[in-house]
Amino acid sequence: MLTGKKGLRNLTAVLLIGAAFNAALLATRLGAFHLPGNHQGYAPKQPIAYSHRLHAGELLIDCQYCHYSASTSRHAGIPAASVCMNCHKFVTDTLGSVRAEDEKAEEEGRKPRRMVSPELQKLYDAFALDEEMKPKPGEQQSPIEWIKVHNLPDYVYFNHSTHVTAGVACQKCHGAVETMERVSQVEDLSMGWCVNCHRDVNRVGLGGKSVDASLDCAACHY
Amino acid sequence: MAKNLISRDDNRRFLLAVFEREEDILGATNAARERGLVIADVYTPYAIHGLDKAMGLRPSRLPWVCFALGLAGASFKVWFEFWTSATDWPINVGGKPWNSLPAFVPVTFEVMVLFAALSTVAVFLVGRRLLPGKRPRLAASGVTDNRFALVIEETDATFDLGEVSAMLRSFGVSHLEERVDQDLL
Amino acid sequence: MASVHATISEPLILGDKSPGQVTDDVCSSLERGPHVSWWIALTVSSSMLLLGLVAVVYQVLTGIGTWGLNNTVGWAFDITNFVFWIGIGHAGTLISAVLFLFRQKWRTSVNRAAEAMTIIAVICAGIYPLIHMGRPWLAHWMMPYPNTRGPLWINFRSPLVWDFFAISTYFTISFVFWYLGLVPDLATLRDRLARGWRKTVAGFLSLGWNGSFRTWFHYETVYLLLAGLATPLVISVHTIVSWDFATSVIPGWHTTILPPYFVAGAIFSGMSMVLTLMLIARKTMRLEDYITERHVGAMCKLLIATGGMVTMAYATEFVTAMYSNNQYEQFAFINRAKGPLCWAYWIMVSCNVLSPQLLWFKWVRSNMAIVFAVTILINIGMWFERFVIIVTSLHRDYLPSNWTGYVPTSIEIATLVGSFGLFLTLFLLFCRFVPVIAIAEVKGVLNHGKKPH
Amino acid sequence: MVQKKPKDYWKSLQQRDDGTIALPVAGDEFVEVPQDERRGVSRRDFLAAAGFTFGSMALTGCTRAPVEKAIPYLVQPEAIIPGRATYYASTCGACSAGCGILAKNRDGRTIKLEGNPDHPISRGGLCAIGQASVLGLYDSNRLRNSLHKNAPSTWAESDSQIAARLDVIRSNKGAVRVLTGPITSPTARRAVDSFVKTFPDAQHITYDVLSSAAIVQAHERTHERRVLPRYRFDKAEVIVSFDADFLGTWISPVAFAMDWSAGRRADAAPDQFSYHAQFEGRVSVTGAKADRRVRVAPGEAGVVMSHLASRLAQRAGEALDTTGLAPCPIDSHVLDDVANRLWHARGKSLVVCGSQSADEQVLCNFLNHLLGNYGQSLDLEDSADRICHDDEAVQSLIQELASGSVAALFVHGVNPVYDLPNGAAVENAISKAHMFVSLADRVDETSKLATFVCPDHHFLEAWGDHDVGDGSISFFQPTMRPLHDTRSMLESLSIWSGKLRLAQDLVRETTQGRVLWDEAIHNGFAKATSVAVATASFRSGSVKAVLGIEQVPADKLTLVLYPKVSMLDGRGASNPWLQEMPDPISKVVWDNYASLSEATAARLNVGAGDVVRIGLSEADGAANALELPVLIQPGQHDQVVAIALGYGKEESARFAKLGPQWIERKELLGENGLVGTSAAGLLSYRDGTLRLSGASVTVSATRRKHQLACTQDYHNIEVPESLTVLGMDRRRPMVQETTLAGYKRDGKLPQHGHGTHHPDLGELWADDHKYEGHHWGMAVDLTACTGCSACVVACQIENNVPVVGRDEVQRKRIMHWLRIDRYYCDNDGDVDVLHQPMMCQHCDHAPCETVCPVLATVHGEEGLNQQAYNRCVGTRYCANNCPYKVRRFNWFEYARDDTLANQALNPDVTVRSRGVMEKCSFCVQRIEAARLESKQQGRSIADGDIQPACQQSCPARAIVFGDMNDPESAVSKLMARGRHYRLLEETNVRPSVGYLGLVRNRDENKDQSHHG
Repeated sequence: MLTGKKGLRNLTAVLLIGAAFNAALLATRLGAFHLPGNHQGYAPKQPIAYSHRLHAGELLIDCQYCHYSASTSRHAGIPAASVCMNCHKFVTDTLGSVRAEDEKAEEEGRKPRRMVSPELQKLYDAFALDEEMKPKPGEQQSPIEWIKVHNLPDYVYFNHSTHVTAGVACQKCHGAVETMERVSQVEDLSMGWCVNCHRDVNRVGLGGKSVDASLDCAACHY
Repeated sequence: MAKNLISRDDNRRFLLAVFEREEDILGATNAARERGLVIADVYTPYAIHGLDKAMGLRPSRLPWVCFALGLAGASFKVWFEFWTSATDWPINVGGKPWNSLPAFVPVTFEVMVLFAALSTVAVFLVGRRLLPGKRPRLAASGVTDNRFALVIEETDATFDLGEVSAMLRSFGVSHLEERVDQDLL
Repeated sequence: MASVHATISEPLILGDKSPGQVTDDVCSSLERGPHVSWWIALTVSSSMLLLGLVAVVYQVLTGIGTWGLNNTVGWAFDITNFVFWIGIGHAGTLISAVLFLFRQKWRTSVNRAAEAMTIIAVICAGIYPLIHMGRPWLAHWMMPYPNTRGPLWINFRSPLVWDFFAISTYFTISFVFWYLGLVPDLATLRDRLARGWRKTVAGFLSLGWNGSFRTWFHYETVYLLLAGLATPLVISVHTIVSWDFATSVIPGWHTTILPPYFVAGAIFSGMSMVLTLMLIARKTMRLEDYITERHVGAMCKLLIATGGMVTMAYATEFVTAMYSNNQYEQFAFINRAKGPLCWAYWIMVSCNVLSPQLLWFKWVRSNMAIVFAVTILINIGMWFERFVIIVTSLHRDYLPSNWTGYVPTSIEIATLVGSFGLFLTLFLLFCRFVPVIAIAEVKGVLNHGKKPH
Repeated sequence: MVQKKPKDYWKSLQQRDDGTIALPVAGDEFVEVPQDERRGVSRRDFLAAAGFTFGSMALTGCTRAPVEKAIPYLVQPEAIIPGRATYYASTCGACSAGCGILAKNRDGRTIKLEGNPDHPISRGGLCAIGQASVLGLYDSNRLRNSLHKNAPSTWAESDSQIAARLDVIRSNKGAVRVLTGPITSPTARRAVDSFVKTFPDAQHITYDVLSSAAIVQAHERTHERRVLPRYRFDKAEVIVSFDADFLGTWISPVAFAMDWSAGRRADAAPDQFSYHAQFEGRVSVTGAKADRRVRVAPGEAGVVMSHLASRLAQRAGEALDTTGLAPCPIDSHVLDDVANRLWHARGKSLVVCGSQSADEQVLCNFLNHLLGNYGQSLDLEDSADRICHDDEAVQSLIQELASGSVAALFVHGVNPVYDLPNGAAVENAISKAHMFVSLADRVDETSKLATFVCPDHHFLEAWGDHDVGDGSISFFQPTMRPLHDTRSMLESLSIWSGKLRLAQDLVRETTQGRVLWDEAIHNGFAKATSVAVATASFRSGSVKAVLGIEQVPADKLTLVLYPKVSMLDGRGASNPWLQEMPDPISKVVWDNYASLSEATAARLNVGAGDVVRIGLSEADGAANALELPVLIQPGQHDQVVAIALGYGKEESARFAKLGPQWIERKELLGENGLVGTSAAGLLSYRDGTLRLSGASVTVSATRRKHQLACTQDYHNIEVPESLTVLGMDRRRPMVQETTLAGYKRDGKLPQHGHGTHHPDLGELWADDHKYEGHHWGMAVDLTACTGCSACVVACQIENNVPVVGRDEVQRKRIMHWLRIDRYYCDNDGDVDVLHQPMMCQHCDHAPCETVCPVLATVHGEEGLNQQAYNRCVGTRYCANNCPYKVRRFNWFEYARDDTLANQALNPDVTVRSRGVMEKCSFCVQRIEAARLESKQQGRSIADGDIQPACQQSCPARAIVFGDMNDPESAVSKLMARGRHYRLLEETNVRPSVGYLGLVRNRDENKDQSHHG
């Protein structure tokens, strides 16, 4: 007869725990609900292992040197291969390997060969250039197909130039790209995230000056 | 509310009387209470009117639970609606004011009813230990069909079995039985 | 005292039954293998359901365009059916709750079936708001839950949100109410049976009920409380449904009379549906002793009363419109009676206003065939009432350039058929597996074993 | 996105590395077709089928979008900033009017045409056909390379073969014939001439079905000058038009509409409001706007003009021999009235005539001469070298061809097999040509017969010029790199003449030394020559009255073939935007039809949608008989049956699968497998010229029916009499109109209907939502609006509005955000036609917003009624609750399978998916763009910075958008006017769109009689 009572209590307990567990599960599910196109931590492999850490981090090249249209256009712009060539017409490999080759050549008493790193080779292949940086006859130039990392859903209108001119730092949305070997999506780029930022800057201003970041739906959705 | 008259120590004795007719159980219960006998419980297939008085039960306090929780639900909802519409993100909807209280009433009402009803039922079920799959202990066969059972606790030596049985017989008891420490609830 | 009432008036249950007999009568019909007619009925209804299912799936996969709607008439069959089924549902709550509060003991024979009907009807109704959405897979956006859209909640000013809360609450409460009433009967069922799956299920669901009067005592209180809550609820639900229209700006919708009008209409249609089902159950399940002519008579009187209210509402609408001296209002109502969809209007009037008048005569009330026919007519009429309110108001509103017509497509009709299929299927299952009569409550109103005062 | 583009498109771009505009070598990340959440659709459907809510939430969370690539340029061009549009000034080649355009090029794709505000002709307006012509670029029917015997060929191949054959022809003096449409380009003229000169026996023949040749001929007779006068409707105080649809299709409608509306300013002094009388048989948009419309059958027009002429001649003291003149077919008081008004406005009036009969045109000239209008409201300062279309030449060419004596036939810009009557004979004749070279850009009825098809560029890809006539030249420049392997007609001809000259050079050469090239190309036009002001004297001798009325037998009707605003001669037939543009008068889409007056239809015992058989009375009639559904046209002459040209083109067969496919769908195409039926068979030659109207035809009922797809079910502004009660106002106050006299007197509009009688409406929550910043609003002037529907198409292009097809329109599900409501209204016996542009009114107390459960449509800080498509769940409650019914629902996933046509989508506007609501957004993308620009320039948005697509394209300048908070803004000023009203004001929804009442130049009593 005691068992009867105990069984009863156990049952109650089980039911309560179950309910709590389901609630928790539900909560996490709701939390995990993504808008389409929201992929935090997305870090695809790029056709050329371009390192932002090296270029933006160490060499301190300004973001907008390559992403030239960020301040003037809706799109930040993926740099044309010609932009890379501004430097890489001359810089074809790491300083280390070039020096090594020079020494080696000196020992062997020959002219040092031009060293080309495998990644940069892909760039030159895109232009169909030979070792002497001359176009290879009869070869088709082919553009570099980068993989887009930060994708907003198509029903969201985002304009880089508005934000750049307003003084929003690139890192605010893209994270510390200058520290990344391969770029990954840091923020979740969800609507809530955008809206909260807009409210914050309306409250505290941006870079000292007050801004008017619209909270209208039609600021982004049309 | 769910006070259990039967304490859990052993060697307690009960008298179980089974009746066939509604009027008999009513009469017997009345008589038993008048004699100051301790009525453990009565088992009936349906709610017999007047039996609560016969047993001398105090009115249920469930209405208070119902009221309190209904109120709680309503006030939560009205706050929530105000918070979402006027505080968290005030959006101009058809030129209506941020705090459109009249428009919040219907949902508030529904939520109040929901809270009140569900909580009352929950409290009742838990209170009366009515839970899915629980194995019932029947005082006597047919108490959920057509028979009525009166269970009297034999409290102390002053309890005169013969006299009580005689009284019960006068109400046309169909079956009389003594039980020891019957777990009835 | 109840017993007094029972003795001085003619008995509610015929043939001075004992509790035992009641149990036998009700439960035996469940334990008996289903009658062949039941199988036939089930086949028919479930194939109707299947048809509806196919239609809905096709519609959801292809688009709302598979319905006959257009830019002007955005709602038609969908919301008509929704309101219709909700209305049906209301009678159940009314009988079980309101009549309980009024101590109408005759209700005991019918309330179980009525409540079941409520639940089933609300299920049928609930499907429509869901499938009428352009993107039903996003229906959960109607709920205020934390999400990645940040502080974007829902619009508590929208009658559709009110609807959402009203309907879900209504369903929950009705279900709890129904189940609570079922518990003692399940116990009875459980204790009758020696073994078998019925016993197991009944045993699990009967919550260990053992007939303790202490439990009965609180049970009665809870039941009373629920009845007390359900009564305003049932009124609020249809009021809110009516606000879907009353709060709009469309002539014919935008009118303050709608809430009482809708509630009356709901009770009217619900009652007639209950009666329809009762008459069927009475015949097929041999429950003449429980559902007596007296019950039928009482229901008929209710029909006359509520029918009167509805008639009143129809008349009032016209007076208000004519008195308004607003050309749009006036036109909206003339257009109902004389416009391109006037046939719907006149079906509505003849079914809802004229046919109930038959019930004034006692010989009609005691002729089950005629009563049955009348209830069917009322069911049809009340469906058209909603159709008239929704479609004829929409199809010709302010700008003549927007005036269009409306023709349902095969998909819509199939969906309507399907919802009746669902309703009947579920009701048939109910009749088979659940005591259709509230055993414990009926026992309470027996004269048997009561001391004649 | 990127991978959605057809590969061949990009290959063809790669192959070309020359060209004038820097373009992506291999496309770039920004050449995006907006897709909404279309990627998820299949997933959605699965979920939908599987069951809803939480399952979907969980799954949506887990799904990943497919990899998106970002393909940048290889070499960055200077001119282009990805994501920013470039505008190129050019000229519209959709018709021969030559309006100026600014072509919006976004990331290498031309996606929108806007009117060029500085252009001498169009001054900023652009008609529907012009707007829609951008889709012609991405027309998948266009040829992607040259053809030889209908098999793909290379240019080198075709050229060598053609050249070889031409050499032979040159040597043995074979006959070479060049058949073209009207050529308004000096360079093209030079090219053709020099090409023709290279042959011993060569001729250049032109024709134009919608020719205004008669006018030129008439002036040759009356002024000895081959000119097309320049009409100045803004200078005319009295305008009398004999069947000239100058606001719709006649010569240069955009320019005329602009002048005409400029001359009708109700709020200025009354003398600035012209009186416009229209004599016509059918109902044209011009007639719809007229202050007085007089029904005159084509056969009677000449006599009416003669009567008018004799009346005026008497006063002017000039002679006109009217002996034997038939009695005036119309009420002579009307004619007296018109004559009086004309006479009192001598030198400030204008008479125009749309007839193709030179005699009638001569009468028209005579009238203008009598009134001294030459040099005033119309002048002969025409620098253009007008070809006189000689239809006889065309006929003789066909005979010549049939005889098989033509060695080489070159056809450009025309489709004779389709255009000309008796197409079978023409086809047969053409196929007899030894070599037939077509320069058509597609395979059509004619070019399918060609030995070689050498496709010309689309005009947006080509260099060219257009002689405006006032001495200035309007230039075409490529607005994007040619999509396909096509070649400019100029270059083709030069190659076949022996030496390749680049089109650019040829064009430049034409105006060498006369214009500053760079400036000219930048502006799109330039003043090239000053026109010789030689006001030729009028030769009265040339005038003779048209005496007799062409009697039509009792069992016959007079045929009126007319160019439809959206189709003209059929050049719009392969353009879904134009096919789905409702006709301004009949509101019918995707079909042509036989318009009959109510009385005539009753007489023939046919109703709307009944198919009738129409045959010419001539012998060949039977052959050319055609069958068309009937449309009952109020206000049409009882003697007339009117049919639109331009339908039943073979290429319209492509629309077979357009629109949603589902079990109850009805076919889009007619029984002939085409859209509509060609009426070319009913064209007739009369005294040598091809006539659109005047022929008498038999009309007989058939048993069949053909339901027309009309965007409007009910057509009257008054509710049916049967549905009214005593004292109830039948007229709905949607379009409020008054007469000039009445308006001058009261300075306000007469009240219509109880609807508008209401106390001043207060605001319950006045302080809750103030619009401190801008408060956008729009004013629509119903007096100016001609219903031409340019705005409708402009809106559709700008906002990616889907084309839904005939069946959906029939189900009243057209998607146009901006529609033009058309009402008929009885005007003692006659019928008035009222037009009212209707778009989202952006109510400040928007009923739609309150009822949306999920906050998908809410109000913006600047008074915009916003619609967030991606939030919408599609309950349609908002649409139900919209008093204007301007909301549009995506009933289906409206297909966008034509990936080439998708190139024309506006990347700044979301493409809506199935199940969501959409509507006019006041072109919010343009507002946001302007805001951004002003922010970056650190200034505030100035009035006029923002022009919605509709306003931009409106030739009559009827739509004005602006900030209602700025009292100085144009829109505020308009809203301050006496005839300003807001629709359904009494519902207190507070619309942000206002209407300026329709004012007609009529006298008071008329006013009373029809609003009483």
